[in-house]
Parts: sequence; structure tokens; C-alpha cells
Amino acid sequence: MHTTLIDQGLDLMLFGMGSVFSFLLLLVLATRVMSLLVNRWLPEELVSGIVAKASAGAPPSTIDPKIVKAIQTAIDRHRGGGKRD
Amino acid sequence: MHTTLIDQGLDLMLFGMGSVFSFLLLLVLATRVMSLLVNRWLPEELVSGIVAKASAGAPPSTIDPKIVKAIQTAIDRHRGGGKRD
Amino acid sequence: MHTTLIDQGLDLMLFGMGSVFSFLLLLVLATRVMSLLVNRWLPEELVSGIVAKASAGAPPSTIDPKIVKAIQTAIDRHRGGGKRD
Amino acid sequence: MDKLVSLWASSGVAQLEAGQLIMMSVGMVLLYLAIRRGFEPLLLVPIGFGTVLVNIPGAGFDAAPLYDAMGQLETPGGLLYYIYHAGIETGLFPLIIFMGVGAMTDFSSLLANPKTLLLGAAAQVGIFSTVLGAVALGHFGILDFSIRDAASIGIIGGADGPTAIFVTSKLAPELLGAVAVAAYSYMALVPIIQPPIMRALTSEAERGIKMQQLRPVSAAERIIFPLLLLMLVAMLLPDAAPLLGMFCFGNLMRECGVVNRLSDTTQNALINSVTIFLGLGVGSKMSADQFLNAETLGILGLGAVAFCIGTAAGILMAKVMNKFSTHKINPLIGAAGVSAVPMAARVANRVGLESDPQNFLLMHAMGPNVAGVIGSAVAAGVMINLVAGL
Amino acid sequence: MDKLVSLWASSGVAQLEAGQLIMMSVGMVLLYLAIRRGFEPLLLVPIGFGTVLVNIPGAGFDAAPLYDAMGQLETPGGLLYYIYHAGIETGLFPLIIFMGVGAMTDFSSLLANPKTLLLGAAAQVGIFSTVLGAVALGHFGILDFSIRDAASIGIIGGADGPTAIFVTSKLAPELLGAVAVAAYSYMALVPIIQPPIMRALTSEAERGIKMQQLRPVSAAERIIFPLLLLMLVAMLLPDAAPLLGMFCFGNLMRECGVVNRLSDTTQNALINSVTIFLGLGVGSKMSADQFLNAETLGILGLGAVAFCIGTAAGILMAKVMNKFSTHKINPLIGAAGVSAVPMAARVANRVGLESDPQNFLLMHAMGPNVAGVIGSAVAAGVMINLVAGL
Amino acid sequence: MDKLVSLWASSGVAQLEAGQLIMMSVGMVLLYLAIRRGFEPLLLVPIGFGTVLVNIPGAGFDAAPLYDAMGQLETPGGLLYYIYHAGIETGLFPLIIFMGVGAMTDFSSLLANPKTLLLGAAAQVGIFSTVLGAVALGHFGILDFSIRDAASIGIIGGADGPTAIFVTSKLAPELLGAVAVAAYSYMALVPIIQPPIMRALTSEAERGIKMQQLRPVSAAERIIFPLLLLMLVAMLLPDAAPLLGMFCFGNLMRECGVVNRLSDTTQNALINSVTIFLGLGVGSKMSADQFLNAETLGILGLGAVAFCIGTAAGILMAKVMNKFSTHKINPLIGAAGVSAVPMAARVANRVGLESDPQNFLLMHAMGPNVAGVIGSAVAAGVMINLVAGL
Ligand code: NA
Ligand code: NA
Ligand code: NA
Repeated sequence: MHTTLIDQGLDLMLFGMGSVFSFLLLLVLATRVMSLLVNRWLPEELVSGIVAKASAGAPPSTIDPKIVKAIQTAIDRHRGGGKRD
Repeated sequence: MHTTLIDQGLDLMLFGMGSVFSFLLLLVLATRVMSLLVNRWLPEELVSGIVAKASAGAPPSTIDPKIVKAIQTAIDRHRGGGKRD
Repeated sequence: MHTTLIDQGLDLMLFGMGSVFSFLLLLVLATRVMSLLVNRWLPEELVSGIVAKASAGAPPSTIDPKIVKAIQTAIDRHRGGGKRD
Repeated sequence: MDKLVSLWASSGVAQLEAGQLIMMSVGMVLLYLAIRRGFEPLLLVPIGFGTVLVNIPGAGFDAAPLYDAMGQLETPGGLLYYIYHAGIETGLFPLIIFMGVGAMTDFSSLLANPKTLLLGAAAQVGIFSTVLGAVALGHFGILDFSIRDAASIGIIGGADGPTAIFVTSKLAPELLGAVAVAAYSYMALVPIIQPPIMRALTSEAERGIKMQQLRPVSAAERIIFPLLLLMLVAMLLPDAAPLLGMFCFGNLMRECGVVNRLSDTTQNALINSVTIFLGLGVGSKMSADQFLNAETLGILGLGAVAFCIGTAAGILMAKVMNKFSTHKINPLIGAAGVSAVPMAARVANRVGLESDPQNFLLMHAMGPNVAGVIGSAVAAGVMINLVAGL
Repeated sequence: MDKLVSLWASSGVAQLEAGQLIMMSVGMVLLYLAIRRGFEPLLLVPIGFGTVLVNIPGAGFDAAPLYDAMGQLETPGGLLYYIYHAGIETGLFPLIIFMGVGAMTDFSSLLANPKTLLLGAAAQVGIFSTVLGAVALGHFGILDFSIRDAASIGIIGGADGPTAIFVTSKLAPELLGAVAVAAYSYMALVPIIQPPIMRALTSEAERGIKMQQLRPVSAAERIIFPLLLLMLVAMLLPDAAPLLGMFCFGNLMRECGVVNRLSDTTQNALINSVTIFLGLGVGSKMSADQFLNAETLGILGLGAVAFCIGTAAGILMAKVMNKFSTHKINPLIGAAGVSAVPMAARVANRVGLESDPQNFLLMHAMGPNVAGVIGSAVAAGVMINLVAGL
Repeated sequence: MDKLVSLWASSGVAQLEAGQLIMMSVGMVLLYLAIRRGFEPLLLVPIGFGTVLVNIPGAGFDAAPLYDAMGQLETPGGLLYYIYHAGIETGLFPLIIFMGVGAMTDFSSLLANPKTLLLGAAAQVGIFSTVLGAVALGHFGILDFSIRDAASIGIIGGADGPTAIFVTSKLAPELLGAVAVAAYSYMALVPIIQPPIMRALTSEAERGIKMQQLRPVSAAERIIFPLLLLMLVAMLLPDAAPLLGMFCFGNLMRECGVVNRLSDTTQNALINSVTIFLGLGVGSKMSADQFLNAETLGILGLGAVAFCIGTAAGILMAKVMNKFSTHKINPLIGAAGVSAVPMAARVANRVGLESDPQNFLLMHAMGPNVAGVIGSAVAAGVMINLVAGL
């Protein structure tokens, strides 16, 4: 019975680490292939354009653009030392 | 049995559209009457005043008024082209 | 039976107010002792320092520091009447 | 070695059935439509993802919990099981969403021009003629639809997601996946489906009709309107009261001005959280045996028909109303009566601008647009009432 | 024709009972008070709306779900049924609200001047003398109150909504509607109820007493205080531990400075969501048979008395304390001991300014004000303990 | 007098058992560590507070509800009872947290340098060697650990709180308190535990290795990655699908750019609310009989060992990889493979800066850091699968 417990632990270690390594190794390969394909067939410019378009169709952000603008202005001034005034 | 299914469908259409139309027609009338009464007995100024008062009794907004003020200021400046500086 | 109801009410009043008063009186004493100990053994500077350090270890606030800065700048300007420009 | 066999036997590949693979692809297509094509992403991203999750073989996302003889939990259920049974089967999630939609709805346009409510009524013709189409398919033995199924399919024409989910989860839960997907897909297709119908049914002159500027609406009117609507529903159509009651509650919180804290949370954290779980829960009904059959094709086809008829009915109603009224309505805004807020109103505005670049219809179209929400909810109440009695 | 009969038979008008109509009007009155008069709108808007919803004939907002013999859901329950049973009957919602209130409470004033805790204790006299009044009404057969009812009625005098709801849902759930409405209404009436009592019990000189400026309180004191309070409660009054435990937890999250994310959510999205559902759930107990009876009048009357006695007791306690202390307390701040945060403290400040426009009592009054919250929760714990044993 | 006896008998002091007092002190120590020492305060504040609450004698925070013969609720359960059974026993809270963590995770670094995934794999050696240690202790009769207990203890080495809670609540719920406390404590101790190991296993030259600048990663890659991961999990390790599925869902919402509303709520209101309740619920398992025993000491000891082995394995793996690769990896970032995001990555950065003030490793370390999250979840899935079959 006790031997079984140790055996179970060894089994768990063996198959556990095996699975973890095999899985992540596969994920490394799959990720490389994916990146390769994406960068060949979906270059950045195209993607950004499409995503931006999709975003435009989505409901507007909940922050009032005027406030965003105002904050941006404040940031700009802070950085630019009031050049725009 | 199948005839019944078609009958059920026709019934649903007849009573459904009848209900929808009667209900929304009634809502049109009720809304007109309501607007009439409101605009006669609760002219805008009065209402705004009361609502404003009620708001004042409610817990304060969670945004610090100073921040709101600051944002407003930034908006004003942005619009006014820095006249106030 | 009815007498019991009145009795129950009197009991409730007696033991209830007794408990409330005893408890809050004890809380007054405990609070005084606590404040005394804290102000002797954990003077303000030390505490602030430690709390600040602990905060630093916590995940960053969800508000972009640039925005906070910008708002602060806007507040400063609003207060200072544009002196910094 | 046994372990390897066990791991393999429990792996997805070994257990995978063709239906699951296809449904996972369906989920991926929904994600593609949502992310790359902008199809109602707030719902279709969770629905699509839920579709993938529930079809992972052996993952047990929709597994029921197991209890031992003492009533103690032995094995917990899957996430989607809990979401579906706690939030969708009970109707809670659609109702909370409706509260949020109410809190996001501005009735000003409708209040300034209440007769546009009738455009929202007319567009519901799409719902009921689709019911008729579905029972006809059932009658002729082409597809196996009961009257409950037909009612659920018809509601797609209401172009209102939560209403469709609420009705379908009550009348025909096994169709929930197909109906919800159809409803949100067609809502997303409004800019493609509606314009040809709008152009076909209107003349250039009609499309150029300039509408009177809307009068300003007082705060009191906006506060009283949801209460008025609630009272009418309470007196006349209590079956529509759950949906419209929560809608009015949300709108009252928005307009009354004294509970802005609650209104903000309703419009943000609360509706967003529930949207995520609603979408996942709908996805949990996207199993191969419930989705991959001829009925789903029928549902998708009928849904498209419903949309077109609803659009047409709204436009024609506007033209009829113009016969009896001095203040002409631009019939394009009738198409907005299908709801699909605010997309349908934007489409009406865009088609109007094609005829006359100075004719801004957006605000006018918001009236029938929100009226369509009310109309669909009324239709839903009537159908639940009548069908339950059949 | 049958369909018309069915629709009519299921319509609200046909099923409407007089009691429901009256209760819907009560709901409307609550909404009016909340929106137009500013009566605690965060709670009374949801309670009022819930009252209307639950009294819509045939809408089934408080219907229980039906299960078939296999335990499968046949008909889902109503929204308010689920809210009440999941959140109020279990006590979860009041406890989460208390956590939020704790996260919103600043104990600085109390820590700077701990003896103001005694003012919060004194004000609880209102609770227990009302219990006495209720049992007297029961004793003389005027109204039918048990000791459990009396305890629930008394807690109105605590001027603390979640505490009142927590106690009543445990001891006398059928009184929940009346007790909650009374509690929130009187809290809203603080600016009207308290000033005459305050003026009657104090002299011009007393109202003009200037209090010592409060010392600054260190962060460490504010972090340790909720833990100290928790420990005392744990050792002495475990029945008060649910309410005060969550209150202290919220306050610790606020003050400890390392979980600001959690504190923010507790003070905003979480408490707002729960407030909406708590209000609707309380409204679900506003049915005609539970609300429209002589007992409700008794509850409203006794609640008003409780409020007045509590206010008076707080003021008198301050005067007594002044006899034994060199640092005089302005007795007006004693009235803030009833809780009703922060309204009662503002009223004390305003009445104080009438006597001396330079005498700012607001910060001083916050001490007894939050002490009143603690006092009521302690009283609640004691009552639950004692009444359960009777 | 009876009343006094009753009050006294029900007071905490009279009922207090030594174990409860000690556990309350444990809770206070956790609060101290969280607040004053900054130990993972987002979790340890709620866990510590929950520990105190559940050990208050007579307060009934973990009391089960009582029902009468008719199935009606007689006495509601305690807050922590409901939280534990609704959110932790079912696995819902850890899964929602994982969704939130996914929405907060940026995979850019991993995508730019995918081989760092192997560092996250290596660090899981900590998990499995601890399992071995636990069964050895069980084997030699030193402590009473079953294989389920051992698996739960091992997962501490994953340095990932929600994963540890998810696994333990499934395999060994009675150890939940000890395992969660150990997991979060050691995550907080990363800056103390890891640096000596890192310095011992690396040479000055190795620590000074400058890594290639990471290439920019396109939006499409970031959108597709969570779907790719999901598909691999679905096909190969469905037992890991609940955790990794929700993780990928959150990440997809973050990256897809069309559901920012949902992503924001997931990263804020939703994860914060659930974190509070998760912490309290874990605290509810901190009772004296489950925590105060030799096994807990064993768990704490084994957990520390797991952490050290995981750290070492990550570093050594990096050194091995450098033997086969031209683009050298700085072995310090291997230590980040234990997860403990983002603390472990920061520690790698800091130790790197000691050797060369111009060598910024933070972004490079984020790759193995998030890989560690994936690795632990995979390990969790494998263990749940294998242990359930034993
Ligand atoms: Na509609
Ligand atoms: Na009070
Ligand atoms: Na890990």
C-alpha cells in the first residue's frame, strides 16, 4: 500500500513533467509557425486597419472624448511647457 | 393536427400584431397627454430646480469636484485657445 | 402570557441598553489605550513610511500616472492662476 | 504505461467527435465575425468562445454537479452549467441586461415625436410573419417546428438580443444557441441587409423628406415616461412586465437624476459582467446535436426573412402615416423600427445622407429605434402568454 | 375569440385587486418622495419600483420556481423571488452593504475624541424604548405584535437601513417592507424631525459651545481601530459579529492602504449593484396583505417615536457628560448619535451655525454619527441573541 | 439574571477554545504580513480577515443553513458558508479570477521569444518533486498525506494562487487554508527566496548576458495566440481546459480590441469583487482543526522546498538551452518561470542590474513569467486527471 503511494508519486512526476514539457514544446513550435504565417499573410498595417475598423463599429468608449481631449491637452502642455499657448 | 399548427400561427399573428399596435397606439396617446400635462403644470424651470435640489440631498458624486473643475478648466482652455492665460 | 410579553420587552431594554453601554464604554477605553500605545510606539513618520513601502510592493494603481500628473497639473494651474505658463 | 493510456484516453483528440470539431469551428467563425468584421462583438465574442469551450471533449464545461446520497457535493459542475442554470434558465441575465439597456436609452426623440412609436409597432410584423413561416414549414412537414419553436424563431425579427434570449429560454431552450446567434448576426448585418430594401421601397423624393426639428423635452417628461409605460404594461400586458419593467427601472434610474451612482454601475460594471456571462451561457447551448441540424438552417433563413419583412413594414408604415399627417415622416426612419439600437438608426441616417447631404436623420431615427425595443418586448409578452395557453 | 378572452383574462386590469392598486400607488409615492423630495433616493427608488413591480397582477415577479417530479425546472421563478431568497433571506446583501459602508466610513473624528462613542450608545435608547412601546401595544391587544416583531420595529430607531433589514429578515420577515420603508423614510426626514427636538432640549448657550479642534489621527490608529473593534465584538458580542465584522473588514480595506483596488470596488461597483438588488428585494415584500394593515400604521408611528427618543437621548447624554468633563461637548452633536450618516451630522452642523455662524460642528458630529452605526449593530446583535432565546 | 447568563454563555470569551484563539492570531499575523510587510495584500488581507471571522466563537460565519421538513429555510447560513460553497467548492471564483488574470496578461514578450515557454515548463519540476516529497513523508508514516493531498501540496510550487485554490478545492478541500496561505506567502517571499538561489547557480558572466532586443509583436499574433493555446489545450489536455480556457478568454477580450468595455470590467470590478470573496472563502477553511496540525507544518515546509526547486529548475533549464542555441538567454530569467507574476520578473531584473546596471531584463523575464502561469495550469490539469484515476 505504502509502496503504491510512492509509486503513485513517481508516476505523477514522470507523466506530469512529461506532459508539461511536451505540451509547452508543442506550444513553442505552434507559436513559431503561427507568427511566421501571420507575419507573411497578415502584415501589421493590414491588421491594424481592420482592427481599427472593427473597433469603429463597436459601441463608443464610455469616456467622453472631450474629457480625453482635455486630459491629452493638459498632458501636452505639461510636456511642451506651454508652447501651444 | 397540422391544420391546428397553422391556425395557431395565424392566431398568434392576428392577436400579436393587434396587441402590439393597440398597445403602442395607446402609448402614443398617453405620451401626448402626459407631455401636455407636464408642460402645462410642470414647466421646465420649476422641474430643473426641484431635481437639482433633490440631487443636492443625495450623497455626493464619487468624483472629486476639484478634479472635475480641473478637467473643466482644461476643456475651457482648450476651447478658448489659451485666452485665460 | 401577555404579562410575559411586557416582561420580555423590559428585559430586552434592560439587557440591551446595558450591553450597548458597557460595550461602547469598553470600546472608548480600548481606543484610548490603543491611541496611546500607537502614538508612543509607532509615531506617524515611521508608519507613513512603512505603509508607503507596502503600497509600493502592491500592484500598480489602475490609473495611468501620466493622467494623474496631467490632472494634477491642471489643478495646479487652476489654483495658481496660470503662473507656471 | 497505464498512465499514458489514461492521459491519451482523456485527451481531446481521442474523444473528439466530428460534431464537436465542427461546432468548435463554428465558434471560431463567430469569433472571426466579431473581431475582424465587427459583428456585435460584445455578445458574439463571449458566445463564440463559449461555443468552443462547451465543445471541448472531456472538459466538462456543461457537466452537471454530482451529489452523493447525503446531498453532499461529490463533483462540482462545469462553469457553463452554473452560468446557464443560474442566469439564463431563470431569466435573470436577460432581465439585468434589459435594466442596463434601459439605463443607456435616451427617450428624448421618442418623446418629442411620439407617433414614431407606431413605426416600432409596424416593424414587429417581421416577428409574426416569421412565426407564420415557421409553422408553415412545420405544417408541410419540411422541418419539425412546434408553435413554441415558431414563436422563438419569430422573435429574431425583433432584432433585440436579450428579448430573443428571454423568450427562447422560456419557450424552446434547445433552440437558444441558434436563435441567439441568428439574432445577433442579423443585427450586425443591418448595414448590409437594410439599405437595398430601403431604396427599393422609397422614391428619391421620399428619401429627401426633411423632418421638423425635434422640440426640446423636459426632464419631467423623461422621468414620467418610464413610469407611464410601466403602468400601461402593468394594466394591459403583465406578461411583458418582466422585460419592460426592468427596462423602465433602468431608464428611471438614468433620468431621475438622484441615483447617478446606481445608474453608472448599471450601465458599466453590472451590464458588462452580465454580458460576459450571458454570452458564455448562450454558447453553452451550442452543442452539435442542438445546432447541427436542418432546423438551424431553417432558423437562419427565417430569421433573415423576419428582418427583411420588419424593415419593409416599418418603411411602409411611415408611408401610410404620411398619407394622414401634415408633418411628413421620412420613411427611411421607419426601417429603424426593428430596433438593433443604434445601428439601424445610423443606417437610416446614412442612406438619407446619400439623397441629401444636409438631411440628418439620426436623431429622428432614434425614436422608432427605441420604439422597436418596446414593440419587441410587447410582442414577446403576448407570445409568451398566448403560446403558454396553447 | 378565445385568444381575446385569454389575453383579457391575463391582463392586469381584469386581475387587479384593490390592494394591488393601492400598493402600486404606495410604490409611486415612494418614488415621488425619493425623486422630488430627495428622500434617501439610493434605496427608495429601488424599493418603490420593486413595490410597483411585485404588485403587478399576473406578472409573477415574486413567483416561486416550479420543479417537476425529476427535480428539473419547469417554470422559472420571478426576478424578485430570486433576489429576495438569494440575497435578503440569507442576509448576504445587508452584509455586503455593510462592508461597503465600512469602506466609506472615516473614523478619524471618533478616534480623535473617543468619548463621543457614548453619544452613539445613548441614542440606542430609541431602539429599546420603542420595543417597549410595541410590546405594550401587543399587551393591551391594540395591535398584534410578538416580541420578535417588537425587536424588528425597535431597530428602526437605529436609523440604519442595512441593520434594520438584517434584523427584520431574521426575526420578522413579514414586516420587512414596512420596517425598511419606515427606516429609510425617517432617515430622510432627519432634517425635519431633529431640529425642533434639538432646540427644545438645549439652551442658546449650549448650542454655542465651541469644541476643541480635533487632533490629527495617525494612519496606524486608523488601521488598528477596525481590528480592535472586531476583537471586542468577537470576545463579547458574537451575535453582532456578522454586521460589525463586515463593517470592520470594509474599513480595514479602506485604511490599510495596500488594497485600494478592492476598496474602490467595494465603495462603488459592488455596493451600488447590491443596493439596487437589495432595494428591489425589499420592495418584493411590499404586498398588500403584508403592508396594508393596522400593524403598518403602528410601525410607522412607533418608528417616528423611536427616532425622536433616540435624538433626545443623544442630546441629553451629551449634557450629562458635560457635567463630568472639562472639555465640553456641544450637545447638538449628541443628536447625530442616531446614525443616519451623514445627514444627522449635517443637521447638527446647520443648527449649530444658526446660533453661531463661526461654530463648525460637522467634523465633531461625525464621531457620534459613526458611533451610532456601531451602537445600532451592537443593539441588533444583542436583540437577535436575546429574542432567539425567548 | 437568566438573560445575563444567556448573554455571557453566548459571548465569545465563554465559548472560546484555545484553537480559535490561536487561529485568530494566525489571521492577525496574516493581516500584519499583508499590511506592514506588503505580502500579496490583495489576497492575504481578505484571507487573514476571513480567518479571524470564521474563528469567532458563536458567530456562525461558516454555519450551514437549516431547513425545516417542508424545505423552507429556518435559519440562514453564515456569510462564509455561502461564499465557500457557491464560489470555491464549485470552482467558479478561481475561474473568474483566471479570466481576469488573462485580461491583465500581455503575451508580447512570450510571442517575441517563444522558447522562453520552456523555462516556464522547467519551473514546474518544483511542483512534481514536491509531490514526491509529500508522498515520501506519507510513505514513511511521518505525516498523513494521501496522493490527493500530495498533489495539492505540490501545486504550491506553481506559485499561482488561483491554480492552487482550484486544484486543492477539487482534490483536498480540507487543506485549502494551509495550501492557499503557503502559496500566497511564498509568492510574497519571492524577493527573499529567489536571489540567493539565483546567485548560487549562475556565474557573474552568465548574469551579465545581454539578450537580444525583443522584436515588435503584431496585433494579429496577440489575438491568435490565446486561440492557438486554447486549441492545443482542447486537443491534448482537456483537464486543463477550465483554467486555461478562461485565461485565454480573458486574454482574447484584452487583445481583440473590440470588447474593451468587457475587458475593463473583467480587469477591475469583476476581478476585484471576486478576489474579496475568494479571500474570505479561503479564510473560512482556516479552522483550528484543519490548520493547527503537523500536516500544516509539512505543507509550509514542502511549499518552500517546491519554490526553491522550481526556481533552480528554471535557471538550470536556461543554462541547458544556452548550450544548444546561438541567441543566449540570461539564466536569471529562468527563475521567473515559477510565475508569481510580476514579482518574479522584477526580481530577475533587479538581480541582473546588480551585475550590470545597463542590463534590463524585465521585458525578457515577462516571457517565462507568464509561461509559468500556463505551465502550472497544465500541471494542474494533468494532476487532476491522473489523481482522479488513482
Ligand atoms: Na425590435
Ligand atoms: Na444607529
Ligand atoms: Na507557475
